[in-house]
Amino acid sequence: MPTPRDITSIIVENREVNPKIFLLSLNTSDLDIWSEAEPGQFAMLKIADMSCDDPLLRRPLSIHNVRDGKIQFLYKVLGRGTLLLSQAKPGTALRILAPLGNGFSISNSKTHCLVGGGMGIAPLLYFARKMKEQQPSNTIKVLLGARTKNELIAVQDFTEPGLYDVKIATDDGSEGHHGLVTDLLDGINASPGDMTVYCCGPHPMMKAVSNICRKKEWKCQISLEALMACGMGACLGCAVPKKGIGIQEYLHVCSDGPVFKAEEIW
Amino acid sequence: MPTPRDITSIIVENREVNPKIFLLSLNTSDLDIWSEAEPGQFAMLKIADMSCDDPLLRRPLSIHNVRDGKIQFLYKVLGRGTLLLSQAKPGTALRILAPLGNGFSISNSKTHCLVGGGMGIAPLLYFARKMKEQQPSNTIKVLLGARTKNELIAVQDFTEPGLYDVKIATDDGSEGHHGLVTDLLDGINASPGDMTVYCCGPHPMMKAVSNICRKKEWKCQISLEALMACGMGACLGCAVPKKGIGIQEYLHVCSDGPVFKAEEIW
Amino acid sequence: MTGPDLKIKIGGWTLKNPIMTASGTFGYGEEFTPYLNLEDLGAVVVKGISLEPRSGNPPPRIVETPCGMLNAIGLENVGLEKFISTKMQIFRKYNTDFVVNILGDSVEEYSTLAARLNDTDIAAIEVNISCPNVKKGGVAFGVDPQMAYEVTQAVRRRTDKPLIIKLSPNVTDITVMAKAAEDGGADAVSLINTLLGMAIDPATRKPKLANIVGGLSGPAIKPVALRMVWQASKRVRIPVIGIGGIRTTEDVIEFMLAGASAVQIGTANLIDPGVSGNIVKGLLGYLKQHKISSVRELIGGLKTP
Amino acid sequence: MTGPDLKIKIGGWTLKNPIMTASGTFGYGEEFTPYLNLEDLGAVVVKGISLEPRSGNPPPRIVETPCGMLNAIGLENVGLEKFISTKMQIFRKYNTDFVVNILGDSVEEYSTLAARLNDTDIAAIEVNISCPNVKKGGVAFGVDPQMAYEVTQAVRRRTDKPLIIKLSPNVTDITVMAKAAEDGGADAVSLINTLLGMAIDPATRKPKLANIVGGLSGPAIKPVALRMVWQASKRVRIPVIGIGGIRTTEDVIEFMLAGASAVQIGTANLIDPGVSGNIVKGLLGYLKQHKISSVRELIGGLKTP
Ligand SMILES: Cc1cc2nc3c(=O)[nH]c(=O)nc-3n(C[C@H](O)[C@H](O)[C@H](O)COP(=O)(O)OP(=O)(O)OC[C@H]3O[C@@H](n4cnc5c(N)ncnc54)[C@H](O)[C@@H]3O)c2cc1C
Ligand SMILES: Cc1cc2nc3c(=O)[nH]c(=O)nc-3n(C[C@H](O)[C@H](O)[C@H](O)COP(=O)(O)OP(=O)(O)OC[C@H]3O[C@@H](n4cnc5c(N)ncnc54)[C@H](O)[C@@H]3O)c2cc1C
Ligand SMILES: Cc1cc2nc3c(=O)[nH]c(=O)nc-3n(C[C@H](O)[C@H](O)[C@H](O)COP(=O)(O)O)c2cc1C
Ligand SMILES: Cc1cc2nc3c(=O)[nH]c(=O)nc-3n(C[C@H](O)[C@H](O)[C@H](O)COP(=O)(O)O)c2cc1C
Ligand code: FES
Ligand code: FES
Repeated sequence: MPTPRDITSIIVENREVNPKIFLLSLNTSDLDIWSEAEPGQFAMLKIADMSCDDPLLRRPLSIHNVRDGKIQFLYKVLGRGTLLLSQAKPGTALRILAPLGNGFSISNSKTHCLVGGGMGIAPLLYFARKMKEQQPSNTIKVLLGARTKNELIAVQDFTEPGLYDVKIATDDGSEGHHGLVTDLLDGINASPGDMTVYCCGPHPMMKAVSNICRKKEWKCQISLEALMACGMGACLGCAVPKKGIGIQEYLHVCSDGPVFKAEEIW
Repeated sequence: MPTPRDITSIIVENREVNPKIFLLSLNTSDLDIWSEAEPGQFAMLKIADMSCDDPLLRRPLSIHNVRDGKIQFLYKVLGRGTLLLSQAKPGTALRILAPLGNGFSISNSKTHCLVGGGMGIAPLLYFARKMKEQQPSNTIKVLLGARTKNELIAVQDFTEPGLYDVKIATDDGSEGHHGLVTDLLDGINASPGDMTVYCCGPHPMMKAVSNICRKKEWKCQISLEALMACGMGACLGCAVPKKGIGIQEYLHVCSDGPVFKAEEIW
Repeated sequence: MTGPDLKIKIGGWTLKNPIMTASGTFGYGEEFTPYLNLEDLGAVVVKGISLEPRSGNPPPRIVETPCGMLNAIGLENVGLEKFISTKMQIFRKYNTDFVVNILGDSVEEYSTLAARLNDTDIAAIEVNISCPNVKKGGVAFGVDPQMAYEVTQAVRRRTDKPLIIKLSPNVTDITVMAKAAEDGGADAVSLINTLLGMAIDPATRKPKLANIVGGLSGPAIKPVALRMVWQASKRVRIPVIGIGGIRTTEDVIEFMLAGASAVQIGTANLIDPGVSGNIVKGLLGYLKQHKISSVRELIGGLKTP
Repeated sequence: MTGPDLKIKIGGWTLKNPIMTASGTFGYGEEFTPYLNLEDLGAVVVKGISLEPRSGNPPPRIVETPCGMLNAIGLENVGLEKFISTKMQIFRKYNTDFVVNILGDSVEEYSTLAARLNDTDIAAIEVNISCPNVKKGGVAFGVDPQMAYEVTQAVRRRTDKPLIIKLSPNVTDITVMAKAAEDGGADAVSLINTLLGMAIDPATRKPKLANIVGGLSGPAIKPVALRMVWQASKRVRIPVIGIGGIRTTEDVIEFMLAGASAVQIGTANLIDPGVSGNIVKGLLGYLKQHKISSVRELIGGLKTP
């Protein structure tokens, strides 16, 4: 795993690709960090300048892609931090601490299924690309879900012909299967050991995916979120309850994750 | 005096005219405020959007000019508030509370002498213009001082031919008289009652000017600064010691001033 | 169709809505008439008044701090008699409830102020007990439960106006202070007053306030205020008025969920003079949107495990 | 030519410079090695350690507030023995002074921790007394001078390491607590720990922290911290270590002028992991620029009228 660094990067593009969803492209002289970064790892970004106390903390964003010498993030405007980020113009400098955490690890299954829901699709693109690069013969299924068509992100990147086997679901049926992305997963047949599922999305969706996997005896990796202050294991703020009996113990999303084996949590 | 209002104005231009000194031009649909504003009055500006808490308070700036349907401020980058303001691009909205305070009042003297030092020159331009408009036959002398040429502001506006009798002093002699602006004032001969001095600049300079005026029995108005929270008489934060004997009493720069008769203070 | 009910009761006093302004941040009210309609507010609390006029502290009196400000105004005010003869006349022009905030150096001063104000037509009296008790060695009334109890009781004896005791946050246990005020006969407690703080200019090596220390207010203190309101409201039965860093409708809802029956807006008025009026509208909008028939349903509505 | 002298003494312990990191915000030190050289720092204070491992509070444990953050980590730590057998081995790799912050539920626990740590090669012990005394009904040691005195004395008896007592700001009079620590035999007091605060989500009506209340830290609390450091340093003769909202060299100078002999940097590490190292450089630059030969000249250098 590459050692994280705290660098300054310049915004090259910051474009609204779907309503309230922005694609942020950054230039950096320190591209090593990014080429070494594992898919599923993340960065902590300081939106405004370091001397600004509002907002105070950096914000975590997953690495969405590394392309043409640029790093890309895909983010949704939720609160003040992402709102300010969305207003930043090309040329603006950002402070970035990256790459952080433990990403997805490619298992030795025959078939790999990437399941993304909503903004959870963001980290999967880079993972799909890296897997294709490293193990071109793998079968990569991609299941993408969102509430509605407008919230489906990065679809055209996945549906580039010949790369992945992509299926889509929307809650309102505005694109693809009318229903949950878990319906699509449930429909897949693969024997235990042949299949690994990699999942990122809303908490209930990941829980449902991990239940399906347990039932079907598939391996399952999930990428969790938590409120974070440091992103680097120093504050212990990003706790997530660990599966177990007896005294409740916690894992830390930033340093033990954000990608976990489903059975560590549920 | 016009009733102050709290309006939103759009930056039309925000240009560095001298090192660290910016000329800010704003557009507003509510120009009435400005056309009624008295020279020497000021505005409280919220640099960033209202929901930003850093910096928290608005900043006071004197009205520098009202020209071509735009209001202008001339400000120096000192701390965080003015730094952020200097980075704001045309199109940015500012919240402005104005016009506030009591400005200069044109006395009935024959000769009027405007004495400005450093950023204290800013409010004098609008005053000179208004006086010329309202009492075209008045003799208006203008004495401008700064530490060095680079810090002399708005000189070309004053030196437009035929308007005012302008003299300049710099501490380092890089422009005009090599010395203090008070030297120039001291050199003027006018009998008591014939002359009123209007002064804005650093505290020691205003004190020196007011001493000269007392000696020569000239009327003297000074424009003071103070740290301000509200700018409208609500917090009592902008106190300035009042001249007097016995218990120390205070005047308030925002509501009793910023322009005072020198004898109220010293 | 009738809209949501915004009314709140404090003792026998009914406020048209729970939004008040905080003492010392709203002048005597009239300064704000260009920016809002005073009659829209639940109440206007005016600058603290003492028996004799006070000229206040030398400047600098204020300084900005991260997400907050320090003030050391020094309780500058025109004094009781001038207040009654001039400022109070202005109130009469508005159909708004005015609350007078009082301060003194001794129990007797507080009593005298209360007695005199009892004969006026103000809506309520708020007692600022964050003042030093000159007779008891200068320790503030607001940090000693016994002194707080005594001053409350003394004021209570001299007035039948609704009585609000304004608590200082500079104490180990705010609930003890709230209880002392309740036991002394207060109709409500308001909290928090400012946290004691300090700022230094490293260039001059001097304090940034002439008074050295001052009171911290603004968004920075909101978490502390919210915690104290929550603690105090669980301890006393009288209404709690929440104060500290409020500048949005959401902030008001948070304070009410924590247990406040009403709130006061302070520093935010200095930055955005129309804010208190906007919050009244915002609160009404919120209740409508969430189909809440009375604002009182919010009080203490925090869901804890 | 020799540069300015940055050394500071606490008891018999000489620190290479006055910049330490604050407990709980710097992990066990090693997490920060990509961003700074641990050996540049005056000392590293590690996360609070208890006798037995603690798993801490359920999430959410942190929330951002205006210019600050609340945390309710719940003192999660690996426990004394695992700490000694694993984390402490890592320290040995660095030529840096490590300070261990300890916490307990009773005077006995604190004593045991101190006794055991006395046999290790750490530089000093910092006692976090903002913990509830289980035997005395759960009131925190840090808000009762008698309890603070007792725990200090008990720890003092079991260690000859430099002993720092870390004070809670949630008290009426910080000077009384500082004095209690001094009387109990502390070599220094460090302050402030976090201010107790709270945050509410108006949408869900729930507290934003699972623990309901948490500790406020960051720039928001700096004015309160500075005031308490100033007050405490005038009251006690032992060194005061300033903590609270520090994130620049200027902040350090302000705390030292107020009376701090050293400082700890907390929340700022979480935002800018290299900041503590940069401040050491900044302080050196400041002293050079102002031709100050020793950093000790800054201590208590505030010019008051
Ligand atoms: C490891 C990791 C990777 C992430 N990757 C992405 C990504 O690629 N794209 C993307 O759009 N978002 C991502 N997020 C979520 C993103 O960090 C939050 O949306 C963002 O921090 C919100 O900041 P804000 O200031 O806009 O909102 P705030 O004002 O801080 O909060 C607004 C709302 O968002 C919630 N929120 C805040 N921070 C988080 C968080 N860390 N996780 C979950 N909810 C949060 C708050 O509770 C609140 O309800 C990621 C989070 C983590 C932990
Ligand atoms: C009525 C009035 C009119 C003014 N008109 C102008 C003007 O036309 N052009 C202009 O450049 N400046 C003017 N000023 C000064 C201007 O308000 C300050 O320079 C500005 O507020 C500094 O803000 P900041 O955030 O950049 O600095 P801060 O970080 O707030 O402070 C930086 C330094 O400036 C000092 N300072 C801050 N505010 C003031 C203040 N109000 N008065 C004096 N010193 C201050 C601080 O003490 C500090 O030393 C005026 C001030 C007043 C009171
Ligand atoms: C400039 C200023 C002056 C104040 N004067 C008084 C006062 O006279 N009496 C009083 O009880 N509180 C006074 N306060 C405290 C406020 O009423 C309020 O309790 C405090 O500021 C916290 O609220 P806020 O964070 O909304 O400002 C003053 C506050 C400020 C900022
Ligand atoms: C996430 C976090 C964890 C903390 N854990 C501890 C701790 O274990 N022991 C302790 O004494 N103080 C702890 N503190 C308090 C800090 O050491 C420091 O006293 C406080 O945060 C104020 O400083 P700051 O404003 O620079 O952060 C913690 C603070 C934070 C933010
Ligand atoms: S965010 Fe600080 S430990 Fe994970
Ligand atoms: S700045 Fe508030 S009264 Fe003058």
